[in-house]
Amino acid sequence: MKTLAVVVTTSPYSHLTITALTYVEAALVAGINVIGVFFYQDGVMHANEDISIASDEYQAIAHWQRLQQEYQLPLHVCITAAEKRGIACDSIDNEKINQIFTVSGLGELVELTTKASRLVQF
Amino acid sequence: MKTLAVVVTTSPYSHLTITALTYVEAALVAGINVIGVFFYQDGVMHANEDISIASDEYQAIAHWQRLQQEYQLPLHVCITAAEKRGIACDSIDNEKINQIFTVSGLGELVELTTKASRLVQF
Amino acid sequence: MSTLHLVRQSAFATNDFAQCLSVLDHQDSIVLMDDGCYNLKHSLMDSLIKRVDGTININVISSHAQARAIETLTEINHIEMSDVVELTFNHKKVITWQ
Amino acid sequence: MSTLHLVRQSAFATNDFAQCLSVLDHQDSIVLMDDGCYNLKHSLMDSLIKRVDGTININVISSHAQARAIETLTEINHIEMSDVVELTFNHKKVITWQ
Amino acid sequence: MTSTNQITTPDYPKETGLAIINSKAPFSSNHGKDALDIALIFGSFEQKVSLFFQGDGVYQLIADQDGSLVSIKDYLKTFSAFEFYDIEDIYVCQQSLVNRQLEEVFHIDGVQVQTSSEFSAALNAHQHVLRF
Amino acid sequence: MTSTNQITTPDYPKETGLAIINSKAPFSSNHGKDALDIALIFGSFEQKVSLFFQGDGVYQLIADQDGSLVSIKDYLKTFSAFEFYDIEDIYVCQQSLVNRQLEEVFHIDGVQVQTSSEFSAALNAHQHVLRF
Repeated sequence: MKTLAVVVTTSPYSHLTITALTYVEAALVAGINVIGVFFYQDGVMHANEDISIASDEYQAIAHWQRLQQEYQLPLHVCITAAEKRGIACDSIDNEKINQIFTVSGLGELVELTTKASRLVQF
Repeated sequence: MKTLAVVVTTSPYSHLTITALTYVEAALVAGINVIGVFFYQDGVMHANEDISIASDEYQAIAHWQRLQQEYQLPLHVCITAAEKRGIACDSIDNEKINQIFTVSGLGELVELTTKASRLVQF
Repeated sequence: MSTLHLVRQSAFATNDFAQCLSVLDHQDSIVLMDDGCYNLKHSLMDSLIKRVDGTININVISSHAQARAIETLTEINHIEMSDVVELTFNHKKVITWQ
Repeated sequence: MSTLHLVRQSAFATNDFAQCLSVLDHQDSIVLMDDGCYNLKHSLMDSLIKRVDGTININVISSHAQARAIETLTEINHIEMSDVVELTFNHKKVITWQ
Repeated sequence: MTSTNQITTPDYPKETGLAIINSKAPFSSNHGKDALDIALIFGSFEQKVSLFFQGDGVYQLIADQDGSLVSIKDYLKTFSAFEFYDIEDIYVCQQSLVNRQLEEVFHIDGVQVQTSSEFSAALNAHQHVLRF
Repeated sequence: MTSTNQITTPDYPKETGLAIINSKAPFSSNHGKDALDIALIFGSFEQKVSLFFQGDGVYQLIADQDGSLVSIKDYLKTFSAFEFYDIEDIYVCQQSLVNRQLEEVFHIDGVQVQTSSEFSAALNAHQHVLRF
């Protein structure tokens, strides 16, 4: 079984994220089992509910949401990196975290890395 | 009259911001009239109320606040750059904006630039 | 095959591509993507093409090069993102140079 | 005096210091700060010191170099941040290379 | 003393306006767009602003680019508004073009290709400089 | 067919664990700290993790640094915990040291200085690679 884990370190308003998204979608379309995407460093900005990307720009977050729903793709956001960037994770309702993301620790990255046959970073 | 305007483009958790702060404080101590600091690009992350910097790390935001209070230093945050980074500015109470910052447009940068005898970017 | 190298930065701006080349093995493959496409015109690429004498598989993502108006070289394979996925599993591991 | 150049990046990692040197005027001054301190050991610095023959004022922020355990050169002035403020107003403008 | 001061006064005109140096390629970061936003605001306030392209920044000027191929909204198209905003001084570093094997074919008119010393002199004619 | 397959099987052991390449200097970005956090988590889960230092990343290993002089909490001190976490394989690129005129004096023990081909071979012994 071809299993893939992906680490994303670029923000939703970075054009580099488009490449990551295109790659992950191509993997899913090819039938690869993408066991999870782990958002780290500035990648955690994706989980900020209040991000407003201009309507004529690439809608990175909406595209991740589409992949998450179509393919049940797990999206993990690193809690330490998120708090550092003002995305509050400590309240019970996590009201500032976009609900398509699972709040995870770095332990989740260990889990993904040991399970995946390939790990790719963007 | 020596007047200085400063542009800060690095985030509160970037070590590069310490250099900017040290410079601005040295200017104030030297009696320079610092007419304003304009936070642009990732610099606007300073205005996010929810940023939590670990207690043993450099407290960039607290230091800006100290300078603002001791020297009545105007701190401007660029609204477009802030919204892009999920720091909501459109509500009347601006509840996510740290109150030491004035929400400004790029027009404020024009004003600072034309008034200042020196413009320094960090 | 050994390692797949994803090169995303301009060698005219940063030292990352040079670092990639210093660990490159003769079984490895390279994919130029994003600003890595600019490296097609860099002297490091000329040296690489001469040095490897065809043993290293060098690829560029067509749309990324075309968006930047970069003419590509005949020694380079033009690929799509689906090919990058295939290369990912044709190699033992992936290193991203960004 | 003309322009004050604040150099904040390592020339071993990025091309920015080279760009700074290409616009450097003989009346200008340089301050190495942050990772710019690493440039003390770069060949571009050797060439610069030879080229300018003492006409360019080259400075490094002592604490920034010392934090990085970089030995500085005798041709370079060791300064503090208050000196950078003074240099700001001794020159007509400031360019930050970051 | 007065005459001595006059002799040392530089013979170039007093520096005015803002110079913006663009040093990043167009499609991988937001620096080019962030610099453009500043340039257009200065233009709309009728303040002098000039644009300089150096290093990988010269890629912002190259003809026949198409961001839509990589799903990027192409801010480079907005460069055609420079004339409307009276942004007339657009300088590009010749050496940066040569290093990158780029021809002097740009997607806007009026770009001035300059040697390093010309580029440096043009920069010096401005009061303030920002670099992105 | 079976024998042919066996002949092409590489003679190095099966790749295991994670290699982390550090490519950034310590005090101007958070990359070094972000990489360290991953290394320590892998260590605490008893997963094999090795650290590679290349390019400006080699500055992270140099002796006698002191972040406190520039008000930076010095994460480099945490490198001394590697032994506790059974992180034993620490490789540094010799060429990167030479280019930067750095001596082979480090603030932790057990650093292996390697030629480019040794460095490359050590990387190849790992199943996954992240770079910061």
